[in-house]
Order: sequence, then structure tokens, then C-alpha cells
Amino acid sequence: MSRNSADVVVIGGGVVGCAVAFELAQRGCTNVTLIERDTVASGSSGRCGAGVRQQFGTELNCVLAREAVRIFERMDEYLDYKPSVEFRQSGYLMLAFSDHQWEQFLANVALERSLDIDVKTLTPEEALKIVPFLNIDGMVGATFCQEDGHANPFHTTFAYARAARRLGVEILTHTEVTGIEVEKGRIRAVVTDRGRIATSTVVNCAGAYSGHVAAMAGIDLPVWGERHQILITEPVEPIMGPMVISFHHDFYCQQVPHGSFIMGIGMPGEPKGYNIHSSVDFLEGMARSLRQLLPPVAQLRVVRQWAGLYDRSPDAQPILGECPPVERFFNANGFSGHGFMLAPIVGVIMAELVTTGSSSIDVNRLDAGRFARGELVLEPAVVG
Amino acid sequence: MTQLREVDIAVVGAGPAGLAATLACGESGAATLLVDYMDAPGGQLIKQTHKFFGSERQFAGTRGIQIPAIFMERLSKMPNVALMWGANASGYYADSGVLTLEDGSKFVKVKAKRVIIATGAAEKPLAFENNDLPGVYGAGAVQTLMNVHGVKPGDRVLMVGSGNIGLIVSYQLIQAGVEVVALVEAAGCIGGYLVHAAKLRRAGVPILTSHTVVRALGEETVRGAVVAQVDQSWQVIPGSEREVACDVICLAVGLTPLVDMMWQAGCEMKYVPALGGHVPVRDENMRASNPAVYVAGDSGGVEEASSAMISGEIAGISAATSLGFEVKEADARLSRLKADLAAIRSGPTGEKICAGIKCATVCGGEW
Amino acid sequence: MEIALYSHFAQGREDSGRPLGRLRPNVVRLKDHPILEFPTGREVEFTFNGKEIEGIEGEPIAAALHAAGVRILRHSPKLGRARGFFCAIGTCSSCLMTVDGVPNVRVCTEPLKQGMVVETQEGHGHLPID
Amino acid sequence: MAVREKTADGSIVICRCEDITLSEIRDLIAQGYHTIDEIKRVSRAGMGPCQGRTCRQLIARELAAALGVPIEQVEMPTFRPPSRPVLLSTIARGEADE
Repeated sequence: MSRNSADVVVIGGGVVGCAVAFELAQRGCTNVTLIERDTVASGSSGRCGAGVRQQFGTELNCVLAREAVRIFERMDEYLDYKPSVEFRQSGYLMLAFSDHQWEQFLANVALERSLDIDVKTLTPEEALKIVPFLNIDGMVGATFCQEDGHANPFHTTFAYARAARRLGVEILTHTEVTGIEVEKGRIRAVVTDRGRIATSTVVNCAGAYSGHVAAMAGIDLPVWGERHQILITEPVEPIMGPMVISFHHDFYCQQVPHGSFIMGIGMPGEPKGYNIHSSVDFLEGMARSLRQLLPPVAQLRVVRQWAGLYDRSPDAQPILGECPPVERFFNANGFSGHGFMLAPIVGVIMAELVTTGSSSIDVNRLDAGRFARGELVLEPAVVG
Repeated sequence: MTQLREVDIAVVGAGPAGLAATLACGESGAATLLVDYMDAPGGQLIKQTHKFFGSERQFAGTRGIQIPAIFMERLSKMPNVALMWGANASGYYADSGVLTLEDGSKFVKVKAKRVIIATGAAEKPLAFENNDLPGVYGAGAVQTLMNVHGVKPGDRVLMVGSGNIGLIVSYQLIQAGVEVVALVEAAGCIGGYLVHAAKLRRAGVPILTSHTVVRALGEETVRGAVVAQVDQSWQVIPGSEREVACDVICLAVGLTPLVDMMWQAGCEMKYVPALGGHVPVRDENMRASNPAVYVAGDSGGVEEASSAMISGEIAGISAATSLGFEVKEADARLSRLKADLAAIRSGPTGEKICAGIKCATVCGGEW
Repeated sequence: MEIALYSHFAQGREDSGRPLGRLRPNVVRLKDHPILEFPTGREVEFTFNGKEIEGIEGEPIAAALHAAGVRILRHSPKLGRARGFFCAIGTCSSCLMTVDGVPNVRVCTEPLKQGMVVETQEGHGHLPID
Repeated sequence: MAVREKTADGSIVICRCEDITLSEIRDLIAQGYHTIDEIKRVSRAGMGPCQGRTCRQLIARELAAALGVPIEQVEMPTFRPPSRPVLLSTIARGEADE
């Protein structure tokens, strides 16, 4: 550890932490140290399905998602990264299986179009034109946005990390934060198992462990880990473009550029916690949902199953911004499964807040204080 | 949901270790399930045409391929023992203790109180130019093709590695009418028993120590190989390259334990070169760090089939007694078995293995 | 101690009767072995890239192909390198072929049946979606 | 010079499933990827159907040599289920007949 002081210490080497560190350095704040307990992208960023979508049910989420897609579209050049973050806009196909759900979808589409996000509403037959082997029994309708897509989570995170390093950010891997010194509401230092770093500013991007990190600064932050399981199949030549999502079945599935299919389902009753072992119940439930919704894909072999943690917040919405009562303790966590897709714009917003105190997109409603005030944000378009 | 089968002890792998473990569990009365993805029991034994030596308890004088039948004769008479062939153990889920089995058309879930992992070992890979050309095979693959399916692997074989497997497979190739063009060994001396090496020399096979393969020749299939002399730190001596005509390059550069089930079970693992690579840390009764998991045979460290049978029996007795099943004079049998194991390991190549086993055993011998 | 040199061998000078410059694989089935007896199942026919081949019912497809002198089972997706029989225990990806239209079949452990349509797999293989 | 047939280009293949050569692995180590997990994520080596059974040992040896540490100290990734690829339709069927 070459420096023992930094203007800003970013905690967490996932895609959010690396994006924040890069955007800070972009704005001239280069005396930044990023601390990662394991290796870059070893946490949820390296375990997620890495979909990128703009189809949401609240204005703020739509705006954040739209701006993130704008950055994804030019990311290789923006971060000067080779080979590529492999961002591909093959679309999201969202399936509705009840009238109630369809009404919600139509409301979402109206909101999305008002924010010039190009989303189409489709009849089941039209959806078949996009995914010919989709089982449309019981389907009421679908929405489709071609600009939504998928990126390689590893390359995206490494791209931000390498770009941040080039601008002078120090990234300490295999280093664990053990304490945050706070005096009279002001941060003095971040203590790690490899030494102490004096700083006045911390950005908490520790994902599911953000609650633990906040507690080190004496802050009660309602963010916890929730296991989500996922599997990948053997690769085959491309046959399915979009990500297919059904909230009704708590199901998502996508064929990625490599040719393999990545998929997951929500597991009802998943307890709070940090267990990321795989379960056979997930494997069976996934195989059955897949056989029902995308029958031919069940002819593929699963090569590997694993799990990662959502950093859950009470309303499954991000927690962004400064976090009283401690000055300059900033949160960028609580994404509840959308951290990867929002990371590019979250990096920008957090860097703006840290360097100027305000941000181009107003995220005050996503502050940590909302829970105490009872002003939860309700987002209908979320996979379980 | 698939209904869940319940057993006291599941044994994964029906090679010498798994067969011996299952017999011990069966004798104790425990409800035991033995599974193997092959269509018949035996594992490495079904490829071993040579006669075993050692004490009579370890089938001395019997050929490897005859041993499975001896175990099966007794196991088939035990009502508390179930056998499943052609069933691959695809997953072990430590949280729920569920072992999943599949045979390509059915998917079976088994809840086992104890699991004995006896999945054996596989060839170590070797990095040389064009090492992925068709015609480059592991020695196990050559044995399977030849001894199990009766198909000649090729016409002219370059054998890489002079451990027992390299020597024995070379002799089996000659028995099958295949020419072994040469046997190269990177170390300065022959690794396996000299009795096997002598048989090869008598058959006219050149054994080149301090030599290795550096390149496979051929556009899309092996047509030849480049071998070269190496120094003590296995660096190629420039200018010593020579081409050899062959259509098969058979890799026998050592085995490494197949331990993915132990990783899945969350067992504490350790890299022990003398045992072939990563192995589970275990106690003297073959129990791994996960108390529900026992290890037996080559998957706990590469030795020989006779040691595999002993460690299998130890694991079987320990797993059964850990569930409260009665095993007649268990302690006496265990100490005799450990003495047999020590005797086998006292041979010339045993020294390194003893050190390796000690290194892989939890200190004090108990968890 | 003379090791047949590669070039010398490839020229066919080594074995009379072999056409010049080509190593023709005359791999045959082992009939008599001092110790082993081999499976003697029913003979079945199957096709490999459209060519009719015989094999023994139930033996791995790879064994039947090998006995017929077939070495190349697929070409790898990224670099297009030839791949063939390798691990024989169904864990590697070297022998993935398309069998009866289904891609990524491990022919080293897939039992042979009468009338199977076996094809070399180029790249990832195509999943049938009709 | 004896006439000899064309031969493959001499690449040393470390990961057969994902076609990763030794020179690619060495480049990545030189770029600062110093664990097997990082090399796996950036190059996919070890993500193929064999789950790294072949390449993880060869990569561990390269890392040990490059970082000047014994192989014992190279952190190994875990193995995840399934031990061999399994048809999802088989899993969905369970023990039921066709």
C-alpha cells in the first residue's frame, strides 16, 4: 500500500466501485484509493446475469437506466478498453401472463415512451416472431425494447478498473476494511488489514456487505445479502436474440455472445443471509420453468451453476448519496439486482455528488433517510 | 418434485476403493448405495491385466480385471446394499446433504447421511506444441479404447512417462500387437517398478530418460513427434531435438486426484505434489473436514489399487461406525488395515507418499 | 538404438506396400488378446458425415469411429483446431459431435445404436428448434 | 531437407474447451491478472464443459513460475455442480418416465 492517505476511499471492487473510482479520477480527483477484499469483480459483479435494460416502472429508474445504456453504447471507446466489454443490444422481451400484469406493462410503456425510450407492445403472436420457440400458452402480451441488451460483466468491471488505474487511482485487492474512524460526525480514516488510510470521504460500494461497512461508521443502513442462483449451459450457435423475462414465473434467460445460455429464477422464501452455495431445488425449478417457457433450450446441458448476492434494500431500490449523521459518507448500494446495469450512470452521479455536492440527475429521493421517513419507492418491474 | 431416496451411506465410484468401502458398509448393516458412471464396476481395475502382488489379503496373484467380480459376488448377496451403474454423480449439495445422479435420461436425488468419495484419478495434462492434435491421448484413454473396447489405438505409439502406468500400458500395447516406438521420461531415472521396465526392454522398446516430447507433428492428426533431451530442471537442451514417427502420443506423466466432489462439499483442500495435486485434508479414519464426507482411494492421493482397497475399507468402517452401526472388532480391523497400508507404503517409492499423506492428514490425526 | 525418423517413415520407405508419403490408418479391432476378451455385441450400421460405417451396438460411438480410422471428431469453435478422442471418461469437450441432430454429444461415452446419424461438429453446433 | 507435410502452427493449448493458448495466458499474467479466477473471468479459460480440469493445473504452474511462489500458494477456484454437463430436460424429468 503506497499511500496512507487519500482524498476519497472507495470500498468495494465491483462494477459500481470501479465506475465511481474512474468517474472521480475523470473529474480530476485522482488521489483515490479503492479497497477490494478479494479480486476485482469477484463479488456479485462477477456472478450476475449482466442484463442491461431500460424497461422500468418508475421515472427515476427509467432515466437512470436510459443514461446507463447511452454510456454502455460507447464504453469500449470511452474507457479505451480492448478487447471489448461486449455490449450487445439484442433487446429485452418482457412477458405478461395476467391482465393485471398487462395493465401494469402498458402503464410502464407509456412512462418509458414519455422518456423517449423506444418500447413496443406486442401480441403473443408478434412475440413469436422474435423468439419462435417461445411457449405463449396463457400469455397476455409482451413488451420489447431493442436497445436493451447484455454486456460481459467481467470485461466491463475490468475496463473501469484499468481505466481508473491509468488515471492514478490505487486499487488494493486482497485488502479488507476492518474499521472506519469517525470523530464528531466526520470521517478520519479507513482501517484495513494492511494498514490505515487517512481520509475524509468514503464511498460505500460494498454490495451485500454495505450494511456491515456502514455499521463500522456507526450508521444503521438497511442493506442485506439475498442469495440468487444462476446457471449457464454449453454454447450453441445463436438462436435467441433477446433476454426473455417473465415476472409471473420469476424467470429470466438469455443467450450470450459466447453462445451459451445464462438463466435464473427467483426462489420464494430465500432467507436474508450471505450463503452463496448452490441448491438442487434451484436446478430442478430452473429446468422445469425453462422446459415450460422455452422448450427447445431444455435440450441443452447445464455446465455450471453458481450463486451471488443481491444487495437488497427494503424497497429493492438503490441507496445513493450522502448518509447523515456522518459527513461525507456516501452510499452507492442497495441495487437489489440492478447494480450492473446502472453502474455506469451511478459512477457519474456519485462522482458529481462527491466533487460538487449535487448531481445532474436528482437522486435525492433515493437517499438512505427515506426508510425512516417511510417514503419507500415502489418499482413494479423487478424479477423476484 | 422428484421424490427423495434416503440412504445411510452413499459411495461414489466403484473402483477398488469404492468396492472395498461398500463391502465394509454393507457388512455393518447400513443402508448403502454404490454408484458409478461406468456400465460396470472396477474403475481402474478393469484395465489392469497384470497380476497383483503384495499380501494375500490384497489379492496377490490375481489380475486386476478379476477383482471386481470377487467383490460383486459378496455385495450382490447383501439386501442393504444397492448398486447403480451408468449413473454419474453430478452434484453433492453440502447444505442439504443431497447427492444427485443422472444417466442422461433420469435425474435421481439421494439424501445420504454420509458420502464416501472414491472417484479415482485422471491423467495430468502436459503442455507441448500442438498438444491438442487428435492422436494425443491420456494413458487411461488408450487403456479404455484397447482393454475395454478392443480397438487398437494406433500403429506406432510414443509413450511419455515411465511411471507404472507408462510402463504397464506400453506392455499392454505390445500385447495387443501395437509398436511402442519409444518411451521418454523427463527424469533421470525410470519412475515405475523395474520389473515392468525390464519387460519393455526385452520387447525392444528404447527407454530414453532425461527426454520429453516438445512438439506433436501433423496437420490435423498426429503423424510424428519431436522429442528432446532435458537437463535436471527439465529445460530442453538446444539442438537435442529429434523427430520420431508415430500416430499416437500417449501421455502417462502422472495422475491427479479427481476431487471436484470434495470441492463441492466444501472440504478443506491442500496441494500435495507427492499425492498428485489437490487432495482433501482428512483424519486417520479417512474423514474429510466436512464431517459427512469420507475419502477413499486415488481421489485422496494417488497410490496403487491395493492401497485404494485398504483406504476404502477404512473409510467404510469409519463411516458406518460414525452412524452407530456395529462393525465386528472395528478397532482391531482398523489398526490392522493401517498397518497393511504402512507396509505397502514402506516400499522404495513409499517414502514420498508417506510424507505426502502426513502432510494431508489433520494434525493429531483427528478433527 | 535407431528410432525411425519421421521424414524417413512418412515417405513410406519404412513399410513396403504403403503408398508413398501417406500414413494410412489401418486400425483394426483386436480379436485375440492373451488375457482380455472383448465385447461381441450385435453389429450395427450408422453414418458418419453421410458415410456408412459398422460398429458394435452399445460400444461408445468414439470407439466405433476409431476402429474405422476416423480421428477428427470436431473443430474447435474459436481457433478451428482439429480435436478428437482424448479423456475417454466424458468430462472434456474434445469429442463433442452432433448425433441425430443433437449437438455437443460426448461420443466417448455415448452408446452406439443402429442407424445413428453422426456428424463432425464445426464450432458450437446447432440446437434443433423445430 | 526432408519433405514433410504441413504441421499445425505449434500453439500450446492450455484450455481445450475455450481454445486458450499458453502465450495468451502469459500475456494476461503480464497484464497483472495474478489469480486463476481473474484469468478465468477475463479469458474464459476454465469455464468450458470440463470446468477447468485440464487448464487449472497448467495455469497454476504458470502463475507459480511467473510470481515466484510454490504452487501450494496459488489459490485454486472451487468446482461447482454439475461434475459433468447434464441435459436440462433430464433434470426437469427427474425420475418420471418419458
